[in-house]
Amino acid sequence: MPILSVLIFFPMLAALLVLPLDKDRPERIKAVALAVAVSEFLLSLPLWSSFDKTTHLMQFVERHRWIEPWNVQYALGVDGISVLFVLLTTLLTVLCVLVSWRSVTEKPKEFFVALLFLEGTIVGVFCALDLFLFYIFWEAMLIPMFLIIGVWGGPRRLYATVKFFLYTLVGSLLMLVGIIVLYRAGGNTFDILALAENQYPIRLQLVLFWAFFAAFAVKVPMWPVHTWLPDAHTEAPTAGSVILAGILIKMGAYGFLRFSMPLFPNATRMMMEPMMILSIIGIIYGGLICISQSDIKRLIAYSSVSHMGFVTLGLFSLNTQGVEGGILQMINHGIVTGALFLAIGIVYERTHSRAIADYGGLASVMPVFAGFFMLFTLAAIGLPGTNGFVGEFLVLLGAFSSRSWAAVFAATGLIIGAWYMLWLYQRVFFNPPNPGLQGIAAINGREIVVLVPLAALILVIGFVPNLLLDYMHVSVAHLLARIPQAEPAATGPLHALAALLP
Amino acid sequence: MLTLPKILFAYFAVMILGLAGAAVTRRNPVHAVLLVLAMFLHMAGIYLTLGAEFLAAVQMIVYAGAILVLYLFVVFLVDLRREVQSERFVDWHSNSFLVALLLFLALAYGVGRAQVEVPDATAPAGVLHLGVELFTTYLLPFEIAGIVLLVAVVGGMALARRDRAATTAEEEVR
Amino acid sequence: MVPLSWYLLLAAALFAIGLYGFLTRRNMIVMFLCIELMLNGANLNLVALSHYLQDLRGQIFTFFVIAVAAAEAAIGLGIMLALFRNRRSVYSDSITSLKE
Amino acid sequence: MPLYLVLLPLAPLLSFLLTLLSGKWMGSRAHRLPILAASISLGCALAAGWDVAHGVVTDADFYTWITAGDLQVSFGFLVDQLTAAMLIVVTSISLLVHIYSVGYMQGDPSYPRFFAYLSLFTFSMLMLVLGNNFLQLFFGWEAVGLSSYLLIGFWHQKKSAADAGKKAFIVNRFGDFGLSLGIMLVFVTFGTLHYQEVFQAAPGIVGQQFTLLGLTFELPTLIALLLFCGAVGKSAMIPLHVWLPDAMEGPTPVSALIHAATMVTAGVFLVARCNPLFELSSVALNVITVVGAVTCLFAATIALVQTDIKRVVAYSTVSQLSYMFVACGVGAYSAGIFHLFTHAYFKALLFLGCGSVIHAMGGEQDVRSMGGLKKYLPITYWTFLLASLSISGAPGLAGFFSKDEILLMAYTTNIGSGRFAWFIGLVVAFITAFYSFRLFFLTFHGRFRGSTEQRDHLHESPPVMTVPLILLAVGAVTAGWLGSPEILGGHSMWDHFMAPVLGRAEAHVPHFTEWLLMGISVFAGLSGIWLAYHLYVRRPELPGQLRESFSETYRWLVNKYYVDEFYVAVLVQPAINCSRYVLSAFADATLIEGVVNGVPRLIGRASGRLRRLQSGHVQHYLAAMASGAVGLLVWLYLV
Repeated sequence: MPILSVLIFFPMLAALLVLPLDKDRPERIKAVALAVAVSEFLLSLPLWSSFDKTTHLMQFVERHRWIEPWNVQYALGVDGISVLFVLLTTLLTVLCVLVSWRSVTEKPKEFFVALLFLEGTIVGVFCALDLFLFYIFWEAMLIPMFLIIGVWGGPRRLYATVKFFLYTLVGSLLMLVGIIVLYRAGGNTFDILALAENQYPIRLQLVLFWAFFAAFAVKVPMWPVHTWLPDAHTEAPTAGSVILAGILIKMGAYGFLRFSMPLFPNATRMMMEPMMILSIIGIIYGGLICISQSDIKRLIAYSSVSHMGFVTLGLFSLNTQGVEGGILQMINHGIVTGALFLAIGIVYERTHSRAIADYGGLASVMPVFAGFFMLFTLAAIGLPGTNGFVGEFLVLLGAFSSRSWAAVFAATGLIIGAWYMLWLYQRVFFNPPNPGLQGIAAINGREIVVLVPLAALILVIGFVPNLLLDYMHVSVAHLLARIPQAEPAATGPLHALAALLP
Repeated sequence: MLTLPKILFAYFAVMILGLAGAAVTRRNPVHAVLLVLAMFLHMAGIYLTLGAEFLAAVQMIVYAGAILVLYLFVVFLVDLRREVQSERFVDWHSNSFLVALLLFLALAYGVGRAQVEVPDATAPAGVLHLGVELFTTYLLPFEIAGIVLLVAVVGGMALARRDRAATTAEEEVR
Repeated sequence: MVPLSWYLLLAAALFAIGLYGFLTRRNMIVMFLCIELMLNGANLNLVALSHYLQDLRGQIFTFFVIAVAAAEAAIGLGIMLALFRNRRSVYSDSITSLKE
Repeated sequence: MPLYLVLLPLAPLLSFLLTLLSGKWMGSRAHRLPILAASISLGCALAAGWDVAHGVVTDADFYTWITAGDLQVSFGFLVDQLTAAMLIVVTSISLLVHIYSVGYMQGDPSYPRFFAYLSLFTFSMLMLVLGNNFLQLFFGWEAVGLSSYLLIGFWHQKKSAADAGKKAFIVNRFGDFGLSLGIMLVFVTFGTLHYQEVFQAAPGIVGQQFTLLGLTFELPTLIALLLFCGAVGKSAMIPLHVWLPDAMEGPTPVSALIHAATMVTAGVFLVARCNPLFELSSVALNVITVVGAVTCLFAATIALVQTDIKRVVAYSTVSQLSYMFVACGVGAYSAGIFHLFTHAYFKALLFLGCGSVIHAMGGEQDVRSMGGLKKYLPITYWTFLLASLSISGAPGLAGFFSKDEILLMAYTTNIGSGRFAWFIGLVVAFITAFYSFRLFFLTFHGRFRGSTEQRDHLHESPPVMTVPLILLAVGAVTAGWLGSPEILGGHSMWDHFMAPVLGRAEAHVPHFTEWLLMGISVFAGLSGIWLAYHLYVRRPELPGQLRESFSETYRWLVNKYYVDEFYVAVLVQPAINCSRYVLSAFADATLIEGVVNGVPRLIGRASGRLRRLQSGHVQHYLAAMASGAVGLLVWLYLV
């Protein structure tokens, strides 16, 4: 069975099946959507069980000729880096369907169609082995996301969604130019694996690195192109925020791993320090700015900037611990921030407020929920025993090994992170109970079902991270083998910019 | 050397230009349509001098016979009486003449410059070959053209059909 | 034998006259008529070149142009009628909603 | 690996999970499982101690935790003499505090949650001391921080409690910042995080240098100082001491267990555990000694004027912890751990005594409304007296032996700052005795100063609370006998026992000097007690007069030298301001968003101009097209 194609197109086709359903019977629509999401998740499980961890080669490969004049292929495959993201996507979509059960009241049919469509395109992004195909999925994913924010979002949804769309599109178009240049330079092929065999001149590598950087950095988002994220997160419906934080912004970092690093190894090596500096600025800037936020979702959104700073810091440490830590941290951030947004969605359904000032003493009213949120908070600040620690520690260790100063500055993010997260927790759950919160319903069974898998994953990855790390070792080693370990002659950012000049 | 083809050509050309020129300047749209009708017949004559008998027929039947009659109907349907009294031209028509003239000069210069290689071999011509070509090589476009026409008919009807509710409302207002 | 360029010049003149009419007339039905003139100018080019180059494709193309022109007339005049019903006017200078 | 080692941390972990899940259902019976678990742990700890005493040192991995490149760390257990001692301290005090809490926390709406947290703490602390590598130490280190956070903020409806918990966590993070960097540096230097491998390779790094942030350090010094940062945070040394007094917002049994006996001593444990690394750097040792000595004096002076009964004891804890660091700093790790051991008992006793008093007073913590409690709380009175005597260094009690050994070692060491530390230690011994007995006299002697309502409520605590007090009192008296020195007819059993791990720092001084030093410190302690008696029992009007005449000093002391205010002004407020005004309002909203929104706005404005071309007249458009066509043709001809 061509499992990757099935994973991509099953939700899309199923979305078409949802369309003719009677819009006056939302229960049936939800049930079908849930069934589709769950079957998609079950379908993706073979990726986990029959993945061969001993090879760096692409697995489950499908390859068909597609647009012959341009040598475009329909090529899919996963390796140890991407397989985990496919699984994360299918898992989070199930939870998104569940959490949207009550909160989406308007046009539920269209919402679930968009969600399932989104799922298919995201899986496509992680599986595509052909640049052309990749680009199609990369852009196609914008459309359902644009709709999810723009139709089912908060009061300023139009501003947020247009900003999100334009921001990402500007980056992507630069990448498109880069893709075309690469196509010409790499022997008229879009095949990623074939393109990676070539060695490109350093100046071309640098130019292409920056072109791809534009697309990926916006998506990650790296400082200073992060400002779409707070708006998009704040206005998006819960499921939108979860997908956005959980998976969508991982695509940027994934792009660095899949394209920038193997295709432009010398440029990557030269750009190591500038990238680390941007990451560190993101970590500290994102963390500090969280302190003064008064909107819960906005705060979590900025914390994503900080956490994704750790991811890129790890990736550009260019050593085993850093890269593996970065990948793990991507998954962790997907789980933890996804969980935080789900949790916020759960209280938002009850209070209809995102302002921190409207909360206080929630732990007395919703004790079980407070326990879950505590676990997610701890994972977000990287307490050992949660998944966040393993990722952050590996990233810092990697950074320390390659540039000790980077780890020193980045580690301040741990202090700031504890500060804003615990302060948030205190203002929401502790302190004297807010009278406005009296009589709020405790968490129900469906919501516990949503939170338990993520809570379990947090602890399981925290205590047995090797379950995931084992998948990466070979692929990461293969990736790093391509990158020159010797220091380039001069690595300063100015020098790198100067090399760009004609 | 004045030969018959040249005389014929001159006749048709003069008539075409004259009729066209008159058509675009007449105040009454009915006159304009009728002038164009005459002009189209002369166009068919030009086609005959070029050995395109089938097209000449089509020009007469379809263009002159069908399309222009359609125009004529529409002109009658709109408010003709007021039309005849109102201003023919928009306010800025003198500039437009210049634009049209410039375009003609540019095209004419191009025609003058162009070197068209005229092949000696006489390729098959005539209605027979045209029919064979149309129904073999160009069968698909031909069918598509048919569908386009059908769609246009349906679309034209849909557009021109009076919306009953709107019409009754209009009539009540009157 | 009539030189090719005569035909081409005639076609250009016809096209220019059609353009002039389109640009100057207020009545949109007449403007449509002018488009027909321009189409005829183009058709004449095709037929003339088809004849001189001994290539039937020009004629076939003209045939399709006429078919499309018929379709265009049907739709265009339908639009004109709808427009007239809604606006009580077929004057181009009173219809400027493209501005918005 | 022996079964009891696995059971040791596992029992409290399971108890934590089960109590948390079944809390609602268990209700007031929720203490049963945690107490059972704590008992099992104590039994296992004793078994471990027995094995170690017979020379069996275990170092085994449980399972591999993280593998990435050449990094491979496990969850594993190292049980040697140091661990065994810590295990016994942790499990015994933990069990007693569990039992005591049954009485103290009775009727609290969140009774099950409290016991669940206690179990979590026990688990975390055991993981900390049992670990055989740095990362597991860090795991336990953070996990005890978490339990501390949860327990300080246990009554989270109170803003002050929630604040205190958060403060404790964040201040500790500053220490963890250094500790985690230290652990990374250890890995980068040695390529492993396992204690045994690191310590074996440690002598090889002497003389190496490492450049961090452009500064070049001796490698051993840098590692030691970074690790010490963690200890400074956890053990509340200057400058990270600010969280511990606030932590008194937690329930009193928590203060006894976490903030006196076990968690705060983790810093000392860390230094002692890593002694092979610290030994390589005299700079680091001097830093530890000086930080210890300064904190010692600093905390003791603040304790002089505090009126909250728990805060006095909290500052005394800081000061006693500093003694332990002084010991480690002068290379007498064994003496430091010995003091940790004795201190655990008498300080836990002091706290639980305070708890008993607070319980009787119905939650009142201010000594100014106490007094004359002796006749109402006899058992508490006597055990509190023993604890106070012990901390004051009264001869024969536990505190005497350990403190005396530290002072002796500080005096005789060859570490540069040893004498300085000795002198401070002596002064502090005097101050300690004074404030301990000030508290004692104010609480138990004199006339009752509280409301009549409180007086009617006064009662001795139930046996479930007094029995742990009595058991701890036994410890506070006898714990020191394990290490009685040779000149007093003992055998220094403690030092001999610890020698394989901590080395043996010999004091090479004549017996006369040793006697003399002992005499001086005993004299200092006794004179402190006498002064307290004089000021607070015989002449109760004097303290008020003193306060008047030294009002400026008093103000500084009462306000704890304004350190909290300093941090708020220098760190917290600037960070918030920077976040709100510089980053949020300026950089993000004005600068970046200015560009992001400015470019589209510019385009919008330009297109607004261009729009005027768009008249809506279709003929204009066609005219433009035609002109364009003409232009194109002309261009075509010209080119």
